[in-house]
Amino acid sequence: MTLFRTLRRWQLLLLLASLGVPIVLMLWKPYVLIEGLQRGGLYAVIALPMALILGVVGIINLAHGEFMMLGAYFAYWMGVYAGLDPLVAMIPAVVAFALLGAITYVLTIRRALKAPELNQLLLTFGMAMVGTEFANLMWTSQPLKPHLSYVYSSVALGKLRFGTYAFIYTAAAIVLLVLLQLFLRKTRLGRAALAVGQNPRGARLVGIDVNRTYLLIFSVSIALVGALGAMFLTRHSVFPSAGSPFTMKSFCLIAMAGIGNLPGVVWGGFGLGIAEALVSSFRGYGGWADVVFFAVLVAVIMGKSYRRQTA
Amino acid sequence: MAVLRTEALERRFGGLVAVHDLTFELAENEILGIIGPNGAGKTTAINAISGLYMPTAGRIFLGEEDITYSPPHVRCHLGIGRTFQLVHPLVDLTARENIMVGALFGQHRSLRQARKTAEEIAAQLGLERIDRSVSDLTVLEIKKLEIGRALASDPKVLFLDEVMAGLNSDETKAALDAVRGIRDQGVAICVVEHVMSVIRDLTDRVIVLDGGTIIAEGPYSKVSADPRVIAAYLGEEE
Amino acid sequence: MLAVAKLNHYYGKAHVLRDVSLDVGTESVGVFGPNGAGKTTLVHAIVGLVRPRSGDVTFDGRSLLRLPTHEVIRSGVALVPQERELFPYMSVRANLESGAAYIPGARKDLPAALQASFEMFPILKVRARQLAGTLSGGEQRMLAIARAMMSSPKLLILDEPSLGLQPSLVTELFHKVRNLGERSAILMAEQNVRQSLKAVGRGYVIENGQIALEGPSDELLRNDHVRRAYLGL
Amino acid sequence: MRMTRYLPYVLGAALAALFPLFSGAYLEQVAVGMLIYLTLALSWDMLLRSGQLGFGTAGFFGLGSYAAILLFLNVGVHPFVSIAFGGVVAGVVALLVGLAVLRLRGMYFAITTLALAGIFAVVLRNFPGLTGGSEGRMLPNCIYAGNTTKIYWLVLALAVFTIVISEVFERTRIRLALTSIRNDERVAKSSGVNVFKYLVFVFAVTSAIQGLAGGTYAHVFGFVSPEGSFSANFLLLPLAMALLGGVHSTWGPVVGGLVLGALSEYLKLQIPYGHLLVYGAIIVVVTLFLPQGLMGTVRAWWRRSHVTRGAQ
Amino acid sequence: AEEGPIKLGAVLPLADITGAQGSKAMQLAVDEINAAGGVLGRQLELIIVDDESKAEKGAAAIDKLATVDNVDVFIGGMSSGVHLGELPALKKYERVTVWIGAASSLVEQAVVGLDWYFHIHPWDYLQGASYVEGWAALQAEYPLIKIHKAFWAYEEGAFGTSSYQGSLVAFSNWENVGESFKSALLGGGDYRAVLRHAQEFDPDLFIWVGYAADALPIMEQAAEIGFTPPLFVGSPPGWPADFGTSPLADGVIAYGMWAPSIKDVSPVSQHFWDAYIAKYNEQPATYFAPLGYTNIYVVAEAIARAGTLDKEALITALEATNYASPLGETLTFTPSNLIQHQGFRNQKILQWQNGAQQVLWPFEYATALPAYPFTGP
Ligand SMILES: Nc1ncnc2c1ncn2[C@@H]1O[C@H](COP(=O)(O)OP(=O)(O)OP(=O)(O)O)[C@@H](O)[C@H]1O
Ligand SMILES: Nc1ncnc2c1ncn2[C@@H]1O[C@H](COP(=O)(O)OP(=O)(O)OP(=O)(O)O)[C@@H](O)[C@H]1O
Ligand SMILES: [Mg+2]
Ligand SMILES: [Mg+2]
Repeated sequence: MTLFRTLRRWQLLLLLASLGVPIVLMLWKPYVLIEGLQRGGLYAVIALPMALILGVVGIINLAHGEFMMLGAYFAYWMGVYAGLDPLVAMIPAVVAFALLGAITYVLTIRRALKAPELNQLLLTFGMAMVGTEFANLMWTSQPLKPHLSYVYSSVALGKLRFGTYAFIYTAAAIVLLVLLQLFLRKTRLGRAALAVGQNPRGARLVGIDVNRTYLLIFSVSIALVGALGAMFLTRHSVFPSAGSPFTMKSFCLIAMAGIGNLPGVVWGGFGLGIAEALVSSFRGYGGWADVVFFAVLVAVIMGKSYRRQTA
Repeated sequence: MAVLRTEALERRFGGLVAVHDLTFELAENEILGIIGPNGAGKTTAINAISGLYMPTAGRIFLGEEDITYSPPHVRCHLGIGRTFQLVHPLVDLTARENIMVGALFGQHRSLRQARKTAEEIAAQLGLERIDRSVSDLTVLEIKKLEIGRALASDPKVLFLDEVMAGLNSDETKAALDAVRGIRDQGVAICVVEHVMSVIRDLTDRVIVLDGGTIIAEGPYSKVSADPRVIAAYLGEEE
Repeated sequence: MLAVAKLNHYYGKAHVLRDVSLDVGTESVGVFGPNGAGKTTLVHAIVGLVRPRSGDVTFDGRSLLRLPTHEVIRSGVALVPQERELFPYMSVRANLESGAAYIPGARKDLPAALQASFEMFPILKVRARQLAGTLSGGEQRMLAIARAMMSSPKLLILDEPSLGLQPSLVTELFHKVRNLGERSAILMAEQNVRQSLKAVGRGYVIENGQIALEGPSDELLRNDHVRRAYLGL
Repeated sequence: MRMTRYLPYVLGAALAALFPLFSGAYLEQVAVGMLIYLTLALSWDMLLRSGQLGFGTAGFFGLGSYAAILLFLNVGVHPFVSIAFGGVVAGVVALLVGLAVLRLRGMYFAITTLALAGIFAVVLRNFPGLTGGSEGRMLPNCIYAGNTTKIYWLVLALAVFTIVISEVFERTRIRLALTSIRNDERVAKSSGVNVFKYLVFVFAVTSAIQGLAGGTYAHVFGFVSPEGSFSANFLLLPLAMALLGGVHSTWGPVVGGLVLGALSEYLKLQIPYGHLLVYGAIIVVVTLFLPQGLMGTVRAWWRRSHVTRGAQ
Repeated sequence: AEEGPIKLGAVLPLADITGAQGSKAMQLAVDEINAAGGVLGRQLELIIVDDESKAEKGAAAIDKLATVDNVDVFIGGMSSGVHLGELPALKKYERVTVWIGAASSLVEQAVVGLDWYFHIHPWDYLQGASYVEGWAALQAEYPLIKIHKAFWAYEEGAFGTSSYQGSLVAFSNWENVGESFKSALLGGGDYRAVLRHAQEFDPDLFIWVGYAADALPIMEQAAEIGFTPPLFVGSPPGWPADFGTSPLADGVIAYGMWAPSIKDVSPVSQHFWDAYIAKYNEQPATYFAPLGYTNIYVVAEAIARAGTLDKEALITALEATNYASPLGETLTFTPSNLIQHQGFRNQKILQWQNGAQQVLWPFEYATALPAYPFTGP
């Protein structure tokens, strides 16, 4: 009983904090909030497709970031050859990467699903290596980035001047979250994906085409991450190893949110983005931003496990 | 004297009280049956007593010792053995090694002793394919394995959670003999079953749980005639 | 309706189904046999969860042998698996809905089917929002049975459905099987031979992967071997 | 009887020890790299046998490197002592951290150990006075003055030590404890296995081995730095080696380490530009066609031919 | 052993553009020399081994080159971290080594007293000192340019930190503030906090020390918050391919050893440029290309001068190096703080103007006048 009550109080505190901290920040250091949300949006939006295949259907994809990197290269060359803006190139990228995802699935992942689960780690690790080296051989390690004047557009509110474009990541994270949630909750296909993730044999027994579901989810995830690579390119350079840090970041976010918890990925991304921005906002402490990232991560994971055990 | 005793044991899951105010004793050399409708809290009670779930209230005594807050492995050392309703054998070990786990860690035997213990127990239970991997075994063999592992830790009290479910009458008969044999070694046994012939033939005393509490207690002949038990659990046999 | 012809299956070198043949019309049929006889393997072969080495399975005249499991299920077969195979992190209700959601034709009757499930196992209604993985053993069994019935299958296969059910529900279940058997086909593997023989019209006894005996249930009830080995008389 | 049983091992060890007789400095140096990774692969696998997927390999490796080098530079002990110290520090830190994080399972544990590795690196970087900051610290003289034969023996000793520990794990009750935890923790607990104790124990032991490997590496190559000592290579390559060789055994990671190590060196010489592409492709193909790993496949084949013979 | 080719053993990270182009430029130089009849009547043979940017692979590469290929001279090099791991092996063989990479002064400490070790790349502190000189010269020449306050944004790894710390001592007459950021190369890419701090500090000179991947995003993010210091300096080891085409690039000062425009003032550079493009059908994009080319020529000329491969004679001949390099200046070996054989000590101050890097200083190689102040987009 007391436990129940403290839990409530605890939750209340959390709620207050989650409302109070932004308000305080807004007044004290508005940049932190703005840039934290933008940065967190990027983390979150790139983690979402991975959360879809890891959290929902249980495929571990260590090559996640590499697909994003290839998406960015794709957009770059669409710009060079077809004159497409990277944001426009997201459309052909979705198509191309859905195809790439499907091919990858059919040739590799499908076979690995029957094998011990850890084999996916090795398989996708090998794929990541192939992807990175392919990019390296094709385009060398020299970074590429098109010039886009809209990415540094900004508004000034009195003394406060901040970039507006990077909110595209924040917006994309929220939009993608909503779409994925709708897909998983409201469509039969989405529910089938959840079922497949929890028990593939059970899914077969209720008439779900497990193989097709895997194929679909994997291609969707790759298509999304490919398109997000194009969006990434608007504000970042692309080079062969550009993706790998995002694989790890995405993993971290998903673990922090809890497997299968897509909203948690987005809120977690925002939270980490703001925490990092807050630490970096103190001059000379930027070097500790990573520690904060990891410390928040560990604290949240540990806290959750503690709550799970007591509840 | 009671080997095992619970006092007002309670276990909740959020708002659901799965076990409520459960007080009972297990005497030496006794075979106690626990029956009750699905979801009555039988497995939860075993989990609370064996330490997998901490009770949310109440006390548990093994002999004189209060084990309410002991971790499960300590309870095993002290003499609580159990099987699992939904069997999960240790698939990467052979049948023999499955049993050895109980002997090695429940009683801290040496490897050699444990190997021998496993052989003896397997022989006692009629488990023949002892060096096969678990994936080759039938359900019957796996159930024997479960019992064997629990037995190998040399328990004072043994909880058997639906080990006889899914056995045919021949097999059941053999199993009954095996359980009686275990009792004759001085182990108090608590069986949970939905097969009434087993309860009837095996138990000295029966507790009927419903909604987490005891609704009837006594020899099988008595509780099976209890109208409440019939209504909640047995139903009318046609 | 369902015809199994000369099915053979091996696990590695172990020959677990030997020329097994059986038929199910619009009736209930029981399959009995000791542990490890091959009952589960047989039903798995029917729905395509294992691929037998030889033989054939036809359903409504169509061979199921090349079909993937989900197509078998969609063609009107439902299985209550021995291992239940629920979706542990979905609610009871979502599990039930999944039973009908992927079967063409069953979807529109979903609310009614849900109602029927709750009537058959009232506890499931109480537990509707609980995660399936936290149900008790018997509750999970009920959920598995109810989920399979959600699609009103033409052929319902039950693999040891009474396992872990309280006695009153076992009685009810077999009662239901007898009633259902009048409308659709039922194939039931069971250990509780005594009660289930009363629920089915015909039965097969499998031993060591072979059909050892077959016949109408009253005949089997009188058979010496059955009485000795399965009824404990 | 006992003698003959151990004969292959003794022979193998002798052969490995005598390797410098018929190899040159180059192969010794390649072997040094391979043996370090092999040690990491094996220690990673030893933890995996409990079902815990550790991503902290690079972290404890780096921690051991720093501990060894800093002790050596500041106190001036014998290199061996400082290497041992690296192992002890990694082990003790793992023990303390393990008391908290070993409540976690699966991906949560994996990511938390990864995060810890990140924290180690950043913290060390941010105390430049002691650790040399981002640039790290350098040894004026490396161990054995770069004599590859002696270094080879040192690293071989480390690898053999790890193999012995791994075999101890395999041949004692520890294997049954870890396997039971991996297969079903509830069953393990209820059978008397002190799950937490065993997890903390293997986590500390394997981390200590990783620390030893780090200390050795640092002494062999003469420097520590956040980027070099905590490189993701020290996590990902061992992981790939263990998985490719076959997990949950001593010889899988050993074979995987040797095969992948040799393969990467060979490919590099054959295909100077783009060998990593081929290397990655080979990993993919092997994973697809030998899902049990190299040793698992060999073992399955052995068992099959054995059973057939037994049946005849 | 006086027969057969003279063997040069190079160790480079071939998967990185520095190593890839450096090795190609080396091969170009070797081919040129061989086409002209080789050295001492013998052909040169270049054996390149990839270090994969890993210390243990680098060390194995040295051992292979020494024992399997039995090379006469070691050349190559890129990262300091890898080189530290290679040094034990190099010290074991004590063969003549002419290194083009590894700028960290940690490496210098490790090669003290090695008479066979020649280091071409300027040490980090030398680079700092040379910029001090450069800025003093520029301020003297162009009175409009005034620097009192400088803000340093450096990537938090070894490269950025050592460059920053190496320079700090040198720039003691300025008011310096430094802050680290996470490079996009390592998963970072948000520089706004640092840029805002710089903006608050209002420096005369802002310099970022990072990698090519940071170049355009930093400019964009500076534009986003409206940060336009009078001198906007970037000091990456290489620039991204499209930097020049961006309107944000105009007026950005670059630190570097080389720029393509040097070909306009240096015939060697022009020759190198043309030959490289002719052979490989791509433009040299990093200064490791001319460095690699230099590396070969320095060694080849020294061998020719020595007339033998004898170590002592070769060392003496190398000490007499006087090579007009494609990097502009003439290379000689002189003592640095700790070692005897340091090659280049100067960097150049360059500026992006109309899509190309122009040399502002040293004035001998100047290709353009400074555009000042930086105005942003
Ligand atoms: N995946 C498998 N691999 C190897 N052998 C198996 C496998 N599954 C089952 N077997 C073996 O095949 C035989 C038949 O098993 P099956 O499960 O079909 O029997 P069953 O009649 O359903 O028995 P039960 O009453 O135990 O459910 C048994 O001997 C069993 O050990
Ligand atoms: N982790 C849990 N979370 C929520 N509810 C739970 C949890 N575990 C068990 N329950 C609920 O507690 C009740 C008691 O379950 P328990 O498993 O003890 O029943 P049981 O008596 O063993 O039934 P059965 O005969 O079906 O095995 C059930 O209604 C079950 O749904
Ligand atoms: Mg139960
Ligand atoms: Mg079965």
